Amino acid sequence: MNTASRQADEAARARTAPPILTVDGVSRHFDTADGRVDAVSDISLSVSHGEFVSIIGPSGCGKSTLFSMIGGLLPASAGAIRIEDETIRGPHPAIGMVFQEDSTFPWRTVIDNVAFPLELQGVARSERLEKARHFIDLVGLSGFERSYPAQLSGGMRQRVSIARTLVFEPKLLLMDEPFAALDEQTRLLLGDKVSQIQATLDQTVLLITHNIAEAVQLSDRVMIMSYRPGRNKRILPIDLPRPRTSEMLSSDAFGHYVARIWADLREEAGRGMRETEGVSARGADHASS
Amino acid sequence: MNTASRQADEAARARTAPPILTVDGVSRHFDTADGRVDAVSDISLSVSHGEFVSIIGPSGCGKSTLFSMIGGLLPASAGAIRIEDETIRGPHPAIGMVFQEDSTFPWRTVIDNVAFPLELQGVARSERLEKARHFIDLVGLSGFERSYPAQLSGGMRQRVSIARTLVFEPKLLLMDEPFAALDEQTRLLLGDKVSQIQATLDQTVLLITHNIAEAVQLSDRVMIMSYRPGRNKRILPIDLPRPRTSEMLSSDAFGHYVARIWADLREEAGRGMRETEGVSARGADHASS
Amino acid sequence: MPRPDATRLRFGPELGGLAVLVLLLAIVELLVRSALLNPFLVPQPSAVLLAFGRIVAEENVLHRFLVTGSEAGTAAVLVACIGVPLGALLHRAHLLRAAIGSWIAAVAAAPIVLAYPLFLVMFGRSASTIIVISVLSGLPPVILMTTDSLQSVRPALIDVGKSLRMNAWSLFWKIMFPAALPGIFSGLRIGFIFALINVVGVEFLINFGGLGPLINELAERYDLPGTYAAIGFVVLVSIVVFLILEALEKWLRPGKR
Amino acid sequence: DDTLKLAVGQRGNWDTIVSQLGQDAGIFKKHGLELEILYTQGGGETLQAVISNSVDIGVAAGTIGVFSAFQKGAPIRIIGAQATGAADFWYVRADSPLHSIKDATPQTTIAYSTNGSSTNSVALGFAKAYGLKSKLVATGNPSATFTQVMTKQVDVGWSSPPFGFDALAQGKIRIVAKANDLDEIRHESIRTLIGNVNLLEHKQDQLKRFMAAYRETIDWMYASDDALKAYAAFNKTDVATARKVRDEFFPKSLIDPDKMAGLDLLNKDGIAFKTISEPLTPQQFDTLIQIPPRQ
Amino acid sequence: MLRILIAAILLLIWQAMAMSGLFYQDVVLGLPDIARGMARLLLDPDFYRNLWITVAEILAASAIGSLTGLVCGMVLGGSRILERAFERYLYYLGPTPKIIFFPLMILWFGVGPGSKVALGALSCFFPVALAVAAGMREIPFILKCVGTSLRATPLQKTLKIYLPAMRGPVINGLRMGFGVAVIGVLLAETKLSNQGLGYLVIQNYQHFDMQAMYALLIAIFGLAVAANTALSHWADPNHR
Ligand SMILES: Nc1ncnc2c1ncn2[C@@H]1O[C@H](COP(=O)(O)OP(=O)(O)OP(=O)(O)O)[C@@H](O)[C@H]1O
Ligand SMILES: Nc1ncnc2c1ncn2[C@@H]1O[C@H](COP(=O)(O)OP(=O)(O)OP(=O)(O)O)[C@@H](O)[C@H]1O
Ligand SMILES: [Mg+2]
Ligand SMILES: [Mg+2]
Repeated sequence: MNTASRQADEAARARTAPPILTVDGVSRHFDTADGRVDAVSDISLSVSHGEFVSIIGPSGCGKSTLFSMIGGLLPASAGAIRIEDETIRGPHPAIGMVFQEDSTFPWRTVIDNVAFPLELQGVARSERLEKARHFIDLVGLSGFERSYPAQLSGGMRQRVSIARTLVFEPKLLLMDEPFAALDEQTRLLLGDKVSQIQATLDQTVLLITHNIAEAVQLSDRVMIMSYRPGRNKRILPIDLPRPRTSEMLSSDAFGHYVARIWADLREEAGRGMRETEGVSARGADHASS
Repeated sequence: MNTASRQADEAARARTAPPILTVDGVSRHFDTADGRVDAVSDISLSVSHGEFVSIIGPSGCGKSTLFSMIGGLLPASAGAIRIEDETIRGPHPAIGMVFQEDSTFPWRTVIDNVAFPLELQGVARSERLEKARHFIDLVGLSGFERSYPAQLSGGMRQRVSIARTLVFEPKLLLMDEPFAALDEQTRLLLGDKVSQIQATLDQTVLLITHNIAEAVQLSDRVMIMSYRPGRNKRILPIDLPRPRTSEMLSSDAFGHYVARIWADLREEAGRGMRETEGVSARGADHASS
Repeated sequence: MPRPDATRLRFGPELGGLAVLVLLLAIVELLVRSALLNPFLVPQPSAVLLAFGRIVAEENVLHRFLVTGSEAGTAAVLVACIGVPLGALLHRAHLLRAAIGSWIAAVAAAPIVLAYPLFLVMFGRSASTIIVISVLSGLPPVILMTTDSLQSVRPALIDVGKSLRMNAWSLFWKIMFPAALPGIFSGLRIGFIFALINVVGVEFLINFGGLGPLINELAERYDLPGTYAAIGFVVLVSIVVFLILEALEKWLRPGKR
Repeated sequence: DDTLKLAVGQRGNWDTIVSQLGQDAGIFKKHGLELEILYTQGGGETLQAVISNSVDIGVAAGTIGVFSAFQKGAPIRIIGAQATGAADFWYVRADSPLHSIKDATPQTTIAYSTNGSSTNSVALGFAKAYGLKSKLVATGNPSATFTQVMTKQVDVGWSSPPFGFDALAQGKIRIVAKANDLDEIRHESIRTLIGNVNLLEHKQDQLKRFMAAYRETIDWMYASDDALKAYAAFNKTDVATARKVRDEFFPKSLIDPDKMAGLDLLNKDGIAFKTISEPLTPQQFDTLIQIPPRQ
Repeated sequence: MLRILIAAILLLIWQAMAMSGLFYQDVVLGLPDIARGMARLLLDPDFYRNLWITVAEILAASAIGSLTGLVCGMVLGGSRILERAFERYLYYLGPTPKIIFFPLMILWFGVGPGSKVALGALSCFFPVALAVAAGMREIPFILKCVGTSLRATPLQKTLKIYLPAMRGPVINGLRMGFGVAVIGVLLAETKLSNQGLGYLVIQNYQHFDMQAMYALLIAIFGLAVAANTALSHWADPNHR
């Protein structure tokens, strides 16, 4: 399938499948002691059912801000976000979020962590444990049900977070740099796993990352953001066969996409790095976290 | 210059320049509550003056252990490490270390951080400040002399660490994943900077990393380590013209090396990941830190 | 960074510490016997050891131990049951915190026990005086640490709760509180220490209650070994409280390393 | 001048104030002595201060406590009686139904300071002498006791002059018994002056001069009103109260240091309160009691 | 503003309690009485003489206790073996009220300021030692590595790395240590002395002079709080 026909196909799909998520001209600014910071500016994006979309951009470009707004944790300053025509005003039940930082509960075992959302929904104990066990298995952690997060490695903890989000079967999975804390090899192998799961569950995923290889490896489309204020610089469809595995990393086609995104990002990253050096303590701090 | 002639050149160089660092059949094991862990097993390596050598390997393969042994912070269980024929028994004055984690002193300003080694050596105040200022400039942090680390981003802090190590002009610069905490874009741009500095100062560098692109971008030779116990799996000379810039990332030759290393590593990382899932809390914990 | 390993030594250090302690006591014993240390000021450790049995048999120490223990227990329970909710309240009510947060820190610094005559005249020479003073001294650290640790619950954990659309009540009980428990426990540990110091201290000062007056009485009788043995029982109370707290923490914070 | 260090329990009582008044009136100075007076909160601390030789002389150490320490070999000696009989009195709130301690019922609570103290013996003495079945409770020092009486926590409180005299004058409380009502108390030297062996061996001369000045002060205290004025000023009360304290509660014999009285009774008390394991023998008393004779 | 309001309400409640007659009125004094006592105290030169004595004792006690605690804490915190061997004993003795050792202190250090300073120092030692030991363990291992790799001498490491890295916990420990040193010294003064604020308190109590006692307690609390506030101000990392 060539690029043109693939894009046509995409377009057709977008027409038939109504978008599950629509981000419509969303902006967000913060008022800080040093003045107004424009974090996100006029972003529009729509994601259809079953799609895997990545958002990539340099540190501090507003990715997490956008993520929080879609998740309903932060109101937008302008614009609207819709889940299947319903404008969101707070956390929406159809959305599951996986956070950038470790967000497992250290006082709960793996299985109790994963079963937590079901506990809130009042699902009966035996049922929720069974379900949790299923998802623990899915992320490859069988045998660790009774371990506490402190007894796991960072990668394993992130998998617990993912299982905890998958367990209540959200229609839309939002992930904010879920693998940022991991080393490259582990990250790519976990990426494989997420790819498999997505295919199995027919899930819609919006992944935030700053890892180019990861974005290319996993996505149907990649949205590249500019440095602050975060704008939509380009949306790039990734026309690679599926299933994709980490082997593909050394193929030429893969290299082509990486180079393409890298060219876009270098400009922004360079801009960001220079600017970071000039920002106040607070901003720099945030950017580094 | 073709690969063959380049390798001949390398070999000639190794013959003429005596090695500044010789690692000779070094092993290290740890006795833990759960039994003996072989972290590093029978590693040999020699680095000549002016060379840039990278060590790459999956998480937990013993890179930091090797780093600590060369730095004299941890005694080897077997084998010997020599700096220009002198067997080391503790930290050697010719070695400068840059650590994996943020190691800046939060209670000191940038300039006082950088001047710290000179302070220990009893260098006069005006002289050490002048020298510190020079190296702060070299890593591109002029203007931040009076800032505290908390007011800087992660990337800037790592540059402070690097300047602090360069300031006492060690013959051999050891770096343990100095950019691991940074995002990909910043990391590659900092790599450019280190490359420039190395050329300027004619420094010998041993860099530990798990980032393939970084290793290829910066090194004359890359040593690939196997998963635990860490052994020398392969030493790969990187025959790319210098100076190397981040533009090269998308060239075919570059892709060739990346693919080559990736093939080696995939095997090891897969092995590591499977094994990590089986290890005790303690070991996994450590691997994640 | 790999660290040098010390886990090889299973119980070596503990036994070594105990050995050093025993050795020190033996040295004291020798010094006292050879009168290099004034035997009228320092009793022989062996005599103290024997005195343990004697004061248990003659001075009703077990009962006194229970009296002091129950005072300490009551004070500890009150400190926990008042301090933690108050800390939580202060965390929620920003206005109140701004108003009286620094006052609580100030009370923490005031030597309340010095006002014991005042409490004595208000509450009489009774267990309530002892408990009130102890509770007042133990409260501030608990309140402050509770507020602090609720304040510094990692935002990511709270975000999880919000994204799961938890209401304020369950967010508090299922996330904020367990996440803050480690900090709350450090506060409790300090608070209990202060409360305990005050329980026995005030007993000793006002000569009322369990072990405190016994120390007075034995000292008054010039029964040196007995006095030291009684002090030993006070240390035992500290150990018991310390161990109970540790067990409690293990139970409430299963994931603790 | 030579300096002597004193540890004194109960600041401001007529019996414990002797050295203070003598010092202020210049009587000790006349004998070439300078006193440094420290106040303690009880006999235990006084005793320890003397045993450790941190002070030369202890004033108002409980006699049976001294016996106990001596029996265990502590380097102390009795250098004088300090109180023979006691001035302590027992009182009730003005609205109490009791008129005398003899009216006490089994429900009545009667205060004493601490276990093994002289007030404890006295309270036990009342119970024995009048056949009372009342409950005895330890209430601590006079001010703590006073509050407990006024707040009805105990029925009969104890006090030591002059504490409580203003309340007496205002009619808030009534006296129902005095320690000296009891014969065995009146003839028992319940508190002593003690000195470290070191004092007796190396400062014999100072000790003699101290005792001489001490006796002279007592004579002066009963001879004129000067001492009453000094006492009133020290305690921030008036001369009338001071006079009442001296004349109604402290016969001169009470604070006479020359003779240790009631040694047998004291031996018995000591055993009853477990401070001594067996009675002190006459030989032991000869060693223990070394009162410098009057010149 | 709110603070003043709350303070006013608290004072009013106290006054109401004093006037209600529910409490024994000689003990729960009204505000005017307390104010009178305060004025009397502040005009009394005797108060200042005793104040300086107590302050000097507290300073000496804190200095001795803090220094020994600091050294001990650093030694314990610096070695896992010593920590496992001895730290538990510190935890056991920590909550033991030090006042029960006062008789010993008299025996060893006499009846003068020596025994008060000793008791204060003993009280101060434990919280400082425990806090420093914990602080020592919380120094990021990496910072110690930097020192080792630069071949810093033990003294250089202590002065230039350990102490500044532990600033927060050390100052918190010192604060707690100071607080208990104050208590230790004052309580010792109530037990056996002829000078100092503790002595004044107990004298006033024995005379049932509640006015003076309230005034003294308020003065002591005020001073302790002021000293502690100054210390915490100094501990604030934003205030170098
Ligand atoms: N609460 C806030 N107050 C002020 N500024 C904020 C706030 N939150 C974010 N910002 C600023 O908004 C910008 C975008 O932040 P954001 O966290 O969304 O970036 P990011 O793309 O997620 O970065 P990273 O890749 O480092 O996670 C940053 O410059 C940050 O300093
Ligand atoms: N002090 C120690 N005690 C016991 N095991 C240790 C110790 N230090 C390291 N190890 C083990 O040795 C192995 C190698 O650890 P090391 O830190 O050298 O790995 P690494 O290659 O640097 O990993 P990473 O890429 O995650 O930094 C790991 O399995 C680790 O668990
Ligand atoms: Mg982010
Ligand atoms: Mg490492």
